[in-house]
Amino acid sequence: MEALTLLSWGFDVTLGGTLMWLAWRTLASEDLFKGIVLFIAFGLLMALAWVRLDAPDIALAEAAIGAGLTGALLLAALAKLESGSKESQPLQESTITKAMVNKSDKQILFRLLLVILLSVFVAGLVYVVLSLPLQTIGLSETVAENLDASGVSNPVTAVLLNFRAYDTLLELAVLLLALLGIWSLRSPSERNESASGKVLDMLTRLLVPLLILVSGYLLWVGGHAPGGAFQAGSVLAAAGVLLLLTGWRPGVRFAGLALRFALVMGLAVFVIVAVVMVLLGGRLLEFPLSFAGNFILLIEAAATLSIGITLAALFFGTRPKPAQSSASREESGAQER
Amino acid sequence: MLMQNIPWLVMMIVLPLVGAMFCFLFPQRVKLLGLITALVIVVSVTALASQVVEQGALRYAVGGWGAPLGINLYVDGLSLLMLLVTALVGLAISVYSIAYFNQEKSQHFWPLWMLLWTALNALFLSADLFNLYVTLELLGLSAVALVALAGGANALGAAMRYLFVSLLGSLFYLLALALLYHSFATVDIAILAQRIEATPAVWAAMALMTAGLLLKTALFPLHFWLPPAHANAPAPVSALLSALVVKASFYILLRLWLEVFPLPNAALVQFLGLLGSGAVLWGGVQALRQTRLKMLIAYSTVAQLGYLFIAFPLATSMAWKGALYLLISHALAKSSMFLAAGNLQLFGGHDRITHLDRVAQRLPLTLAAFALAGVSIMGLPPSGGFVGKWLLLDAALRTGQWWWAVILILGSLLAAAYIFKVIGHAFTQAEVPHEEGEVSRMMEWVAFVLALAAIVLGLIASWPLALMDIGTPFNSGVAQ
Amino acid sequence: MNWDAMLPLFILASSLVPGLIIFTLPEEAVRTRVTLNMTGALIKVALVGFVIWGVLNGHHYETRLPFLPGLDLVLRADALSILFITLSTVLWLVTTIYAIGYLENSPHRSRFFGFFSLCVTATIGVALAGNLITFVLFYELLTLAAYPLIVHRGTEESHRAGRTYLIYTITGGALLLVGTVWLYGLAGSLEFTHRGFISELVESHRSALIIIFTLLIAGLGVKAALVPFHGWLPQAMVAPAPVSALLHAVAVVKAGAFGIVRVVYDVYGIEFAAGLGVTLPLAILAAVTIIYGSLRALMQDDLKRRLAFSTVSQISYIILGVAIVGPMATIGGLVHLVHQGVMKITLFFCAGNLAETLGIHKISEMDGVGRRMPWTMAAFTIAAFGMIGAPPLAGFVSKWYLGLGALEAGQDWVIFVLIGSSLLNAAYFLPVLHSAWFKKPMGNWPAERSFGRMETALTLLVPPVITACLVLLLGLLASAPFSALQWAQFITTLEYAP
Amino acid sequence: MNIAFFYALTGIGLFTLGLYALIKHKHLLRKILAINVMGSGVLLVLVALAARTQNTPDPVPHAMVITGIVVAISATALALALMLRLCETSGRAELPDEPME
Repeated sequence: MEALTLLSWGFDVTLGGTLMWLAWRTLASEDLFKGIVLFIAFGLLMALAWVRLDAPDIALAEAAIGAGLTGALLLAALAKLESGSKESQPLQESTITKAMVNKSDKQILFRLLLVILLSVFVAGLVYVVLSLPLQTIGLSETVAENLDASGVSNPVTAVLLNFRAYDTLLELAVLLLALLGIWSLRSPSERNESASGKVLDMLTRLLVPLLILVSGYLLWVGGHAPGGAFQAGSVLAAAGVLLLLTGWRPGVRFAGLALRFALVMGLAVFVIVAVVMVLLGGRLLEFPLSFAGNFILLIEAAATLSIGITLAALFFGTRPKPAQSSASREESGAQER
Repeated sequence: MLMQNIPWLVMMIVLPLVGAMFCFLFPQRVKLLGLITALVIVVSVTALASQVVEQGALRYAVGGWGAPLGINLYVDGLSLLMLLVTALVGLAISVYSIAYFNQEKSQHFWPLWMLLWTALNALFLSADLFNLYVTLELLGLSAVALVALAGGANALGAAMRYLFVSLLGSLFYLLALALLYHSFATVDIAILAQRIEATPAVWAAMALMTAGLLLKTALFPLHFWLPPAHANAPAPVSALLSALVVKASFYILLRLWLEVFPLPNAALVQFLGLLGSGAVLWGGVQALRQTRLKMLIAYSTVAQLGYLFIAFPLATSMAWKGALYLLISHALAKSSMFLAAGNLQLFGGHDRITHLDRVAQRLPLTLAAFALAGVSIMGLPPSGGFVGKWLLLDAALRTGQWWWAVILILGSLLAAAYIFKVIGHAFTQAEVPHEEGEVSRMMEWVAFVLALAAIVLGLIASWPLALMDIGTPFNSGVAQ
Repeated sequence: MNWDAMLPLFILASSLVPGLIIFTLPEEAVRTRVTLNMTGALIKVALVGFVIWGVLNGHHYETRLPFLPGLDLVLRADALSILFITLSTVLWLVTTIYAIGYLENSPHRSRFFGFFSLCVTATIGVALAGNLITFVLFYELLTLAAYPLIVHRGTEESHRAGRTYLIYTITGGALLLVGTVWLYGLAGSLEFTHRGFISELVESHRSALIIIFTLLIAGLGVKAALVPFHGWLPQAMVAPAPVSALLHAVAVVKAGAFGIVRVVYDVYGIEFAAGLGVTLPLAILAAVTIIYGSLRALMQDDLKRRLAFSTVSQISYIILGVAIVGPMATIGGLVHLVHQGVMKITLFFCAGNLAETLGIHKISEMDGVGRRMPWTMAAFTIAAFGMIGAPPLAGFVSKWYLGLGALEAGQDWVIFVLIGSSLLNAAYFLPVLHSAWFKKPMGNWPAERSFGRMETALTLLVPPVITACLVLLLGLLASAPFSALQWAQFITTLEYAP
Repeated sequence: MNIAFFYALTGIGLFTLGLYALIKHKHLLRKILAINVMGSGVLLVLVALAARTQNTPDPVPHAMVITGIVVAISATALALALMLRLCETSGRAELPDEPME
């Protein structure tokens, strides 16, 4: 038993150490591309840390969303940044050289002061964290008692979609909001991706059905084992991103109301179920005991679809060109206010 | 009867959310849908108000699970007044936006605005710290997206800086939440209030949470992001930001300091008062130096926020009511001012104060709105600002802390200086300018009605003050 | 809903409602604007007459609106407020007629008359205020409503005058507010009661009460143009004549003096104020202002600036009367409140006429103007002699009582102040009269406008003549039952312990 | 000092590292990376301290962290889109220099 704890200690220390080192390298690297790649590695190691902390649901979410999708977004943004800045002026290197040249003493003083301040901040936090009681019961007992009443056996899904379902509802609204914000920044433009290579086409044709299958499985298994709407949704989004990379575009007919409906469906189903419960005399989001599991599954299915499409749309960046509907004709006419 | 057993509490959150979804789904009829939602929300707020006045403070367990496990909604006098002012200002801004945005921008404005309204209502009703985190994020992101709607380089720069500030504040808040949860195994405000004691974790959490929320409320040293964001946003958005969004994080801070952190902390409270007075003086001086009208109004917001923090060291229930009254009348007056500034900018094509006279003389109603709102900002009778200032002055002198009274007076003198700097321009012999853009009468009337509401608030002070006592949010007060 | 409670509100509304309607009128709607103005003024005079009749046979008029927990907005028609509202109402009627004539086809008249009515509403509110918070509310409203009138012409000079006016009055208002809040904190209520309501506080909060007194007097002194705070008044003369006539000779300045009267009698009570030892410094400050005002008036060549400095010194007669502890001095002060208003408004009307018809602004240009405009100059002469204190006129009555009061209170240095100021008054008024009547007019007038057979427009001529007759009547019929003197004596009996 | 506290301290370390990078760097993409690292740090603290319970860890912080991750990616996506739009209009991927304080 002794050796095992020593080994696990060794593992934890190395994992913690590499996490810190990776984070420092990500933030301090000269080349942005290297920084982003290191960030993706950092995300994957974080997933490992979640597993070590006995939080498999989070590990899945972190791997898919934290490392995968965020990395994809960052790389896409960097690509656009560099293509955008090619014409104007070499953007990224200039910041490095400029920083070297006028390292005025004011800057050094400011940085020194900052380091001192932050170290005091860390010391305080460390002291505070260490002063917390060693053993606590937290809410795990109360969750365990009410688990059977929640309709699912996986405690995290129970908390996420029943006990604190209201948080998840607002969180879906945040996701939708992010997409709205991005679409409001730019008028819809026809993004012409460069033709993708043969290998990517073959790979996508193989991977996408597999990813959809995995996503369906994750959705189903969420009820009694680590998994659930967000993890399934992000895997679906990965399939979407792959398709977008190969230049696939949603059919013109699908680009208008149908797309918007699919995006909103997750939140809409959630709200409809919640309000129905109120109309039936219960409280907001109070699932009747017998049907709780089914309702949760219904909400999770809709949420998975919406999350998948929303995350893919986040990657795509602008609103797809809708069919020449009256809206866009009018848009071209309306003067910029 | 039917009106009473509908949980209007829930409707306050569901209605704007459903409105947002409809506005997103049907962009062609977005203006109509938006206006209907706004009206329905105002009706449901009045219904909620009658319910609360009748039954007192309401606690509602979402999902039926109760506090430690599930999330509670709680509405008392304090949150009810915030909901009422949000509904009033929200309705006015909705009506104004119909005429302000063209069709293309409206498609983006309305869904974002409805989501922001959802975030505000959810925030004022929530009694759960993590739920407040999610609503704060929803609020921050929608506000940033709305600021970026203006499209110009400085609007986007301001939106970017606002986004970083908002995210940084939320992360500090989340770290503090982690410390609180792992000390007392709950994030519900009511239960936390019972279990709290002065452990190092609680001190750290209090400091972190206050820092995060001060960053989002733009109190004096941390106010750098507010003026560019509020000045470069489209007029209705800057009205929203100054009147409501900035106040939401102050509301959370107030709720926390009243219920969760009433530990003996005289030093910290005096420090907050000091920052407040710094904001009042610095905001006033900066506002006086501005050449652009909207920057002047934005710095005036920084100053007026300073007043709210002067109530912390006073800490009597009258001081809290004075601060809340100032908050409400500032929301009405400041939104009217920004809408008036929007009219002037739309008509004159610019908002440089020095060349404002030609434009001001052609829009008498807008200038009257600006003047009336200015009266409330200055805190001159008969306005809501005067009542708020009177209560704060009274509390300051009764508790013997006369120096806060001096700050209040200096602040209102500075306010008078920069308000009259603008109003003076209405009385010059400017010749008639050529026609820039036309401003619809509706937009002028909206600004005027809001300013009138701020003045009327000064005459019917007894009713809102009675409303504030429901659920006695202020009696616990910050222990001296 | 008994009528007695609503009457003060109706008096206020009779000028507020027409004012708000006038704001919305387009420039061309001259007829509606004139009718609205006149009906408003006439209704107000009728209502005030009704109130006087009502108070005489025992009616009690008071409107009480809930404002803050423990504080109401109170409008009460007691003896002192009736004195001030009669003065304001009568003079507002006369000045409205004058203003209609004066502003013939000039720009922004709707805006002018709107704010003009707001100013009068605020003055009536100041008069009718039943407690200190209502007083502060209308006092600040008066500050706001007077600003647009001062900058009405829109010239750079009027903007400078507006800025100085604002700096003084807004700071004064802030001081007044702090004093009021502090007093409310100590006394717990702000209701005006005869012989004051701070009797039980005098021992425990002596120093606080003295500081509060100085704050209140400083706040009110700005509008009452006491020496250190009078700077804005002469500059505000750049405003059109009706504004300087009604506002800076009657409404705004009187509101400050009236406020000081309220504070000394109905907040502190004269005995307690004397006990606190604050009345003597106030008397000295008033005396200094009287002398300083007269001296500065002597040196002014511009007619309206001379009249402005004369106002600065005349207002301090009222404060002097208040500050000398004694019934006779109080009567002198109160009666001067009315007399000075009537006399000063006549002088400003005449100055306005000279400027409007002949373009005369400087006293040096007034040689032989008596022949050209005999009626105006006659009114000017009566009012000037009244100011000097010549016997049959109103001015003499108030100076007489002030002198008696000084003797009765044993403050005989006040006699010298009175005599000195009367001499100074003569020094700056008589040369004006001499050059107007006995010198030959040199050449043509700067900007002569002919009005056919009449010396000037009827609406410009009638008001000064009416007010000049009032000066005469108030002087001659001082002892008549309804005169200002009788009313002042009635008030004084209330203020002093039986 | 069991496993929970060790990871909590790593979380604090990440948070502070991110904060330092956020203040130091001017390039927007680096600031966004810094915000993400800080976010991971806070979430790590939240979950690490949940591992102090005896057998099964406390599920409530786990649910909170999943919500936190989704909120983080929404914010990052919006930040990136805003950065690109700012870069197009102002030609520089940095915040316009601070207006006078």
